[in-house]
Amino acid sequence: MEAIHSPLPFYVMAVSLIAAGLIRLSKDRPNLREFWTIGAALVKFSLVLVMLRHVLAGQTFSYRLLTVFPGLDIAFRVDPLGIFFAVTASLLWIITSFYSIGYVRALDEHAQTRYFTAFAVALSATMGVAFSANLFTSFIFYEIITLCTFPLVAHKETPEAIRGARLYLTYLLGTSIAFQLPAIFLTYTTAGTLDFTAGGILAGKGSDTLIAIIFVLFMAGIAKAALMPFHSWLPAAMVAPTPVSALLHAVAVVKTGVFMILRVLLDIFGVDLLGDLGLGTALAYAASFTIVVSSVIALRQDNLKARLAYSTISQLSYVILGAALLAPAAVTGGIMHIVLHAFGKITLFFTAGAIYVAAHKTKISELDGIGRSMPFTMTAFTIGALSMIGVPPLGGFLSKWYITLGAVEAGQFPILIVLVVSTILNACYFLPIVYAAFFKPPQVAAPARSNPGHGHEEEPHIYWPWKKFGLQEAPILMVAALTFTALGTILLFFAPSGFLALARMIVGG
Amino acid sequence: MIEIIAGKYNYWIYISLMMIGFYAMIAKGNLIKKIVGLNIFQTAVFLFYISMAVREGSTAPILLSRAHGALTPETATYTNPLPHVLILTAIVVGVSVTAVALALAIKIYRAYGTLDEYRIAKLEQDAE
Amino acid sequence: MSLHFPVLVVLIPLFGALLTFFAGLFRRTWAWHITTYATLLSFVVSLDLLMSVRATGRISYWLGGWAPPWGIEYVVDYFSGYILVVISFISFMIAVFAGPYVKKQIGPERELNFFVLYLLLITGLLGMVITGDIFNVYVFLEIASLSGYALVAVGKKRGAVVASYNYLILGTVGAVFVLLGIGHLYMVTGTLNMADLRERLPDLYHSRVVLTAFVFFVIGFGLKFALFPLHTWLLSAHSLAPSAVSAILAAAVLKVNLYALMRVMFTVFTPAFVYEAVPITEIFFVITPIAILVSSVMALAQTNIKRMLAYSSIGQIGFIVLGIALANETALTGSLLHMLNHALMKGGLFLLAGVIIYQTDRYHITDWKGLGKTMPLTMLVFTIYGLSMVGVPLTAGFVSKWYLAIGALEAGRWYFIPVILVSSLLTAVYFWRIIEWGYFHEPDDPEDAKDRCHVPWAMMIPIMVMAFLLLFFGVAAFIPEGPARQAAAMLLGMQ
Amino acid sequence: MVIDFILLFFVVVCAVASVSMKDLLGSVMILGAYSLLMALLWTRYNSVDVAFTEAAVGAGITTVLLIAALSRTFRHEEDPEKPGQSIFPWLTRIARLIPLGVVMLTGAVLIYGTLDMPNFSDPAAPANLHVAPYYIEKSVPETGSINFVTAILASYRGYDTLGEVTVIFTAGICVLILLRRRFHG
Amino acid sequence: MLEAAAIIVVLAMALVLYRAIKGPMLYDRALAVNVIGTKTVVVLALIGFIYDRPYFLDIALVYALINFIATIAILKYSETGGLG
Amino acid sequence: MAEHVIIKTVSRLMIPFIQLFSLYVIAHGELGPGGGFQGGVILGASFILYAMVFGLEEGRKRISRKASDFFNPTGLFIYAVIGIFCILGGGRYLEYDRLPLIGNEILASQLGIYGIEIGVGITVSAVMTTLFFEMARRDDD
Repeated sequence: MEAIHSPLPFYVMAVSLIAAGLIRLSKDRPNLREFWTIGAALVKFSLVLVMLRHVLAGQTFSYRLLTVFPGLDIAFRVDPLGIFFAVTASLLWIITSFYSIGYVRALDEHAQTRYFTAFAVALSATMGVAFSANLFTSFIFYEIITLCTFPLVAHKETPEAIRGARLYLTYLLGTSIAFQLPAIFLTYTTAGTLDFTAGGILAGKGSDTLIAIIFVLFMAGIAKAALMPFHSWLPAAMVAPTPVSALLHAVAVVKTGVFMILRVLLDIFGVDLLGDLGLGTALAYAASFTIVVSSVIALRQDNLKARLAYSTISQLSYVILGAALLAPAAVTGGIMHIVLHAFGKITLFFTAGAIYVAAHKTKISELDGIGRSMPFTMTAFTIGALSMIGVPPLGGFLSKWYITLGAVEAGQFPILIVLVVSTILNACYFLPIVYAAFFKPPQVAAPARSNPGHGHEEEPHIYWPWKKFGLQEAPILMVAALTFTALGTILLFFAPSGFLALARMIVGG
Repeated sequence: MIEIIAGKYNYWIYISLMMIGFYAMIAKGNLIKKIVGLNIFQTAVFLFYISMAVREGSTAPILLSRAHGALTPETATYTNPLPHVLILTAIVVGVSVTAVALALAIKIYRAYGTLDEYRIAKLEQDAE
Repeated sequence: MSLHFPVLVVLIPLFGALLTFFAGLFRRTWAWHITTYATLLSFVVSLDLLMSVRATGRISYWLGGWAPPWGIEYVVDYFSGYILVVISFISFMIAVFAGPYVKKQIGPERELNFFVLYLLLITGLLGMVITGDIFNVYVFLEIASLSGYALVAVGKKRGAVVASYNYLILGTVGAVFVLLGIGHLYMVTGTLNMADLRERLPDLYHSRVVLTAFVFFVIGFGLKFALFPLHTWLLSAHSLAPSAVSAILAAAVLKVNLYALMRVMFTVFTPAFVYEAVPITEIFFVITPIAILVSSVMALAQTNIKRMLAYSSIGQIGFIVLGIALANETALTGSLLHMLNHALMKGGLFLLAGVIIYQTDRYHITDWKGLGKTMPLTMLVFTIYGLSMVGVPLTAGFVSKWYLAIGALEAGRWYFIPVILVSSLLTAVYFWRIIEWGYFHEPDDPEDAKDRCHVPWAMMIPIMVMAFLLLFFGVAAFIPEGPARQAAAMLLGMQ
Repeated sequence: MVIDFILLFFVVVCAVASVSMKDLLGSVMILGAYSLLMALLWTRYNSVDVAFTEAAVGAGITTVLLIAALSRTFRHEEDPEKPGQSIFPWLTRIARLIPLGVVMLTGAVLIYGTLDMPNFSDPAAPANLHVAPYYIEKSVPETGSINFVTAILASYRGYDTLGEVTVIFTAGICVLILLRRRFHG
Repeated sequence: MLEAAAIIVVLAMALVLYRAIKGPMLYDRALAVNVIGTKTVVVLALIGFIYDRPYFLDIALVYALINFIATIAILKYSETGGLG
Repeated sequence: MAEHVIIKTVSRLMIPFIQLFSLYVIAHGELGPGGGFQGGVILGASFILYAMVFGLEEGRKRISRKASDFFNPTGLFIYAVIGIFCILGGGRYLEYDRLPLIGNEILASQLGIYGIEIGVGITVSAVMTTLFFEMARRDDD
C-alpha cells in the first residue's frame, strides 16, 4: 500500500478544533456561531471525502505530529478502517448539527456555546481516534472525548445530570486509566512499539499468559464499547440532551469504543494470534452475553431513551461479535454494522428528541397514538426500528447477514442461536412502540407537560410550520434530519458498495 | 565488654544526653520545655564532635610559640582543630534556632494564652 | 566572570537579601523588584551552568582558592546543574507572584522582611544544591530551614504559628540527625569533602559507624522532605503557610532536601552500597506504596484545598522515592523528571489556591461553586494542573509516571504499576471534584467574587507560564529528559 | 581525668534536672549551669574556642533569651491535661509510650554505631589523620594565624563561616518578622 | 597539686549543684547557679595553670562576665516579672 | 530597678570594660581563643546588660532601632563584599591572598581575616541586641 506523507489527517482533526475556538469567540452571535458549526462539519466531511478517494485507490496517509520522547509519538495514519469510521462520523455530524440547532433553539437551552464548543471538540477527538497511527495517540484522543463530552452529559446541571455525568466520567476515565493505560504500557514494554500494524505487533512476543492479560485489560479498558459489565455509563449518559445521545452515544463515543476494539484486535493482536490463543472465541461469547442480556433489560425500560441505550449496548456487541468470530465474512459484517447501526440508531434517537421537543414526552407508555400527530417522525422511527431488527430492505439486514455467514464459516453454531434470539428480542422491544404509536388511540390525559416559557409560539428564531397542517411535529430542521437518516438507512441496503469495498479492504489486509 | 564501656565512656555520656534532650523535645507538652530539650539535644551532639577531636597528650590548637618551629609544628602536639570549627558554626546555628523557637513560643502564647501542646490542640479543634 | 558562576548563583540571592534590607531602610517598595531580579539573575546563571556542564563536564570551584579536601568545593555536575535550574526557576516564578500577594495577604509592614527571608531561603536552597562539602550542606540547610520556619509562621490563621513551631522542632531534629551523620562519617574518614569521602568510604562499608551515619542521613533528610511516616509536620505547615510560601516549600524545599539525600546516597556513598549493603530499598518498597495510597485517600477526604494539596505532596514524594529505590536508570530518570514536574505542579497549584483565596478568601472547595464562571481563566489553568497531576498524556505528569512504571517493570516489580494507577485514579477523583464544583455549579452570588478585587497579572502570569511548561514538557518531554537521563546515569555510575 | 568523670556526671545530672523540673525558671537556670559545666568540660578537651563560645552563648545569651521569653509567657509548666476521656484508655497509654520508644530506638542505633568507633582520645583515630594535620602544619605559613581554629574558620572554611553569619542574620530577621509590629520608615 | 585543687573545687560544686536542683526557693537556685559560675572560673584558672596555657584566663574572664549578666537577668525577672 | 544603685553603678563601670574586652576578643582571634563571633556576643551582651539595668527605653536611646537594624546586615555585607574583592583581585571567592592593592600575600590574608572577623562581630552583636530587644519588649509596646 502506497503511503502519502501529508498533514491532511491532522487538518481534518484540527478543523473542528479551530471551529471550537471560533464558536467560543462568537458566543454572543448565535447565527455566526451556528455557521461555524455547519461550516466545520462540511469542510471536515469534504476533506474526508478527498482522502477517501485516495484510500479507495489503495493509498494511505501518514503524518507524524511530534515525538514526546523516543518511542512515544503522536502520529496520524489514514487506512481503510480509519476512513470508514471517519466517513460515518463526519457525515452524521453534518446532519446532527442541523438537528442540534433545531433542538437547542426549540427548547431555548442554556449554555449553548459550551454545548457547541464541546460538540466540536468531541468530533475532533473522534477524528483523532479514527486517524491515530498508534495506541498512544488513540489513547489521548480517547481521553479527550471522555473529558469534552462530560459538559455535554452534565449539560442540564441538575443534580440528576451531575450524578449521571459523574458516573459516566468515573466509568470511562476510571477504566481507561485503570485498565487501558496498563494494557498500552504492557504492550509497549512487550512489543517495543505502539504502532498499529496490520497483522498485529504482539505475535511472538511475550508469553501466552501475558498476552491474555493484555487482552483482558484492553477489553475492560475500552469501556466506551459498553461490553458488559462496563456498560452502566451508557444509560446514565442518557440524561444528556438528545442530539448528544444521538451523535455521541449512538455514533461517535460508542463507535470510538468498538473502533478501538477493532483496531486492537486487528492491528495489535492480529487475527492469527487471537485464533491461536482462543481469545476470539472467548470474546465472542462475552459479546453474545452482552447482546442477549442487554436486550432483555431493554425490554423492561419505559423511558424511551433508556430503552434505546440498552439497545445500543446490545448492538455494539454485534460489532465486537463480528470481529471476534475472526472469519472474514463476520469481520466484514462487524465493520459494516458500525455504519449501519449508526444510521439506524441515530434515526431512533432523533425521533426520541423530536417527540420530546414537540410533545415533551419521554416515556414509552405515553406514546399511544402519537403517530397521528407526528407522522413523519414516527415513520422514521419505524424504519429505524426495522433496521435494528434486521428486516430487509433496510441496512441492518446486511450486517446481520454477514455476521451470520461468518458464524457459519467459523463453525460457531451457538452464535446463530444468539443471533436469532436477539432478533426476536429486538422485535419485542421495538414493535410495541410502533404499534402503540400508530394503532392505539391517543391518550386524553393531561396534555404534554409544557415547560413554562418554552412554548413554540414564542419562538421567533426557528421555523416551525406544522401548526397549519394540524400536526404537532418538531421544528423542520429536526424533521429533515431524521428523515434524511431514515432514508440513509434504506439507501445503505441498496447501495452499500462504497462501505463494503472499504470493509473488504480492511479484511483483506 | 568492660573495655568497650571504659574506652568510649565519653560517647556513652553523649548518647544519654542526647536521649534526654530528644525525649524532652518530643514528649514534653510545654513548648519552652521542648526548647530546653532542644538545647540539650544539640549540645550533646557538640560534645560528640569535641570528643572526636581529643587526642591523648595534646594541647589546645594554638601555636605554642612562634619560636617553636613556626613552619612545621608537630601535628601530634595539638588537638584536631577541625571539629572545633564545625562546632563553632553549629553553636551559632543552635542559638539561632533557639531564638526563632522562642519567638514562636511567644507568639503562640499571645494567640492561645497557653504553652501546653494539648491545650493548644484542643483550642484549635474547638475553633474548627 | 563565568568562572565564578558557581559561587555567584548562591551569592546573587544573598546580596539580594542584603540589598533588600538596606533598601528597605529607605524605601520598602523596592523589595519585590530586587527579589524578582535577583532570582531571575540566579536562574540565568544556573541555566548557563547547566549548559556548560553539558558541554564540558563536571565543574569544580574552590572557595577561598583552597584545594579540596582542605577547602570547601562547589560542584556542578549533571545532577546539581539540573536541580539548580529547577529550583532557581521555581523561585523566580514564585517571586514574581509574591509581590501583589504579599502586599495584600501578609501586609505592608511585613513585606520587606518577607522578601529578605525569601531570598535567604533561596540562598540556602541553592547553596545546599551546589556544594560539594558535606558540612556546608548542613550550614545552608539551616539557613533554608530557619527562613522556612519564619515564613510559615506569617500565615494568616493563628494555627500557622503552631504549625511553624512543630515544623521547627521536627526540622531541627532532622538537621541534628544530619549533623550526627556528618560526624560519624568524619570520625572514620577524617574528611568532609564529598568526592574525597566517596574514595575513602568503600573500605569502610562493613563498619557500623558508616551504617549508622547512613541511617541518620536517611532519617534526618527524610524528616525534612516528609518521607512517609515522618511527614506529620508537613500537613499543617504547608496548609497554614501563606500560599506563596506553601508553594516554595512544596516546590523547592522538599525537592532540595530530597536532592541532598540523593546526593549523599549516590555520590558520597555508592549505588553498590545503597542497593546491596543496606536494606534501604526494601524499606522504601514497603513505605512508598503506603505513602502513595494513604495520602491519596486522605487527600480525598479533605475539603480545605491547601490541606488536600499537602496530602498529595506526601504521595508525590513517595513516587520520587520509589524511583530511587527501583535502582535503574529509567526509574531514576522518572524520579528526576518527577522532581521537576512536581515542583511545577505543586508550586503552581499552591499559587492557584493563593489566587483564589486572594480573590474570594475561600479555603474550602465546596465554596468554590461557579468559579468557572466568575474566574474562568483561573479555573482553566487549574484544570491543566489537575490533568497533569492525574498524569493524563500530553501533560508533563504523564511522562514521569510513564518512566517510573517502565522502571518498575525493568526492575521486575510490576506490582508497583497498580499502585501508580490507583493513585492516579484517586488523584483524578479529587481534582475532578474541584473542577466540577467550579464549572457545573452556579455561583451562590455571581457578583460576589468579581467585586472584591482584581487579580493582578503579576500573579497570573507565573501560574500560566508554569501551566504552559507542563503542557510543553508533556509534548516535548525530550527537553527535560535529556539532562535528567544524564544525571541518572551519572548517579548510577554509568557515566 | 577524674575531673572529666565528675563533670560528665554533673552534666548528666543537670540535664535530667533541667528537663524534669516543673518550674521553668529553675529549669532555665539549671540549663545555664549545664552550659557552664559543658564549657568547662570542653576546656578540658582543649577546645578553648568552643568553650569560649559556649560560655558566651549557651550560658549567657541563651539563658537571657529564655528568661525574656518566660517573662512574656508563663513561668510554670502546666499539668499535662488529660486529652479527653478516650474510649480506649490503653490506647492513649500506649500513645504516651511512643516518644519513649522513638528515643530508645535512636539510642540503640547510636550505641550500635559507637561500638565500631575508635576509642576515646585515640591518637590514631582516622578523624585526626587525614585532613587535620594539614591545617596544623600549614596554617601559620599560609594564613599567618597562629590560632589554627581561626585559620580554618576564617580562611580554609571561610565560606562555612559566611553561611554561619547568614544563619545569625536570618535568625534576626525571623525574630523581626515574628515579633515586631510597628515599623519605621 | 593544682590538679588536686581543681578536683576539690569541682567536688565542692556538687554541694551547690544539689542546692540548685533541690531549691526550694528561687534565691537558693540563683545563688547556687552563681556559685557554680564562680567555681567554674576558679577551675578554669587552675586548668590554665595545669596546661600552662595563659589563654584560659580569657575564657575565665568571659565566664565571670556572662555569669554576672545571667544572674542579673534572673533576678530582674524574679523581681519585676520582665526584663525591660 | 530604679533604686538599685549598686547594680547601676557597677554596670556603668563595667560596661566600657566589657566592650573593650569584646573588641580585644574580636581582634585577638588569630592569636588566641576568640574571634568575631565570641567578641560580637560579648559586645551584644554589654548592650543587653545596659538595657536590663537601665530599662529598655533607656537602652533604645543608646542604640536606636534604626541603628541596630542597620548593623544587622552590615557585618554580613562586609564579609560577603570582601569575598567579591578577592574575585576582583583575580582570585576565587574569599581567596584573601588576592585582595587587591595590598601586594604581600600573607599580609593580605591576615587583613582579610581581620576584615571578616570584624564583619562577623558587627552582625553578631547587632543581631544579639535585636533579639533581646524584640523578645524582652512588653506586649503592650
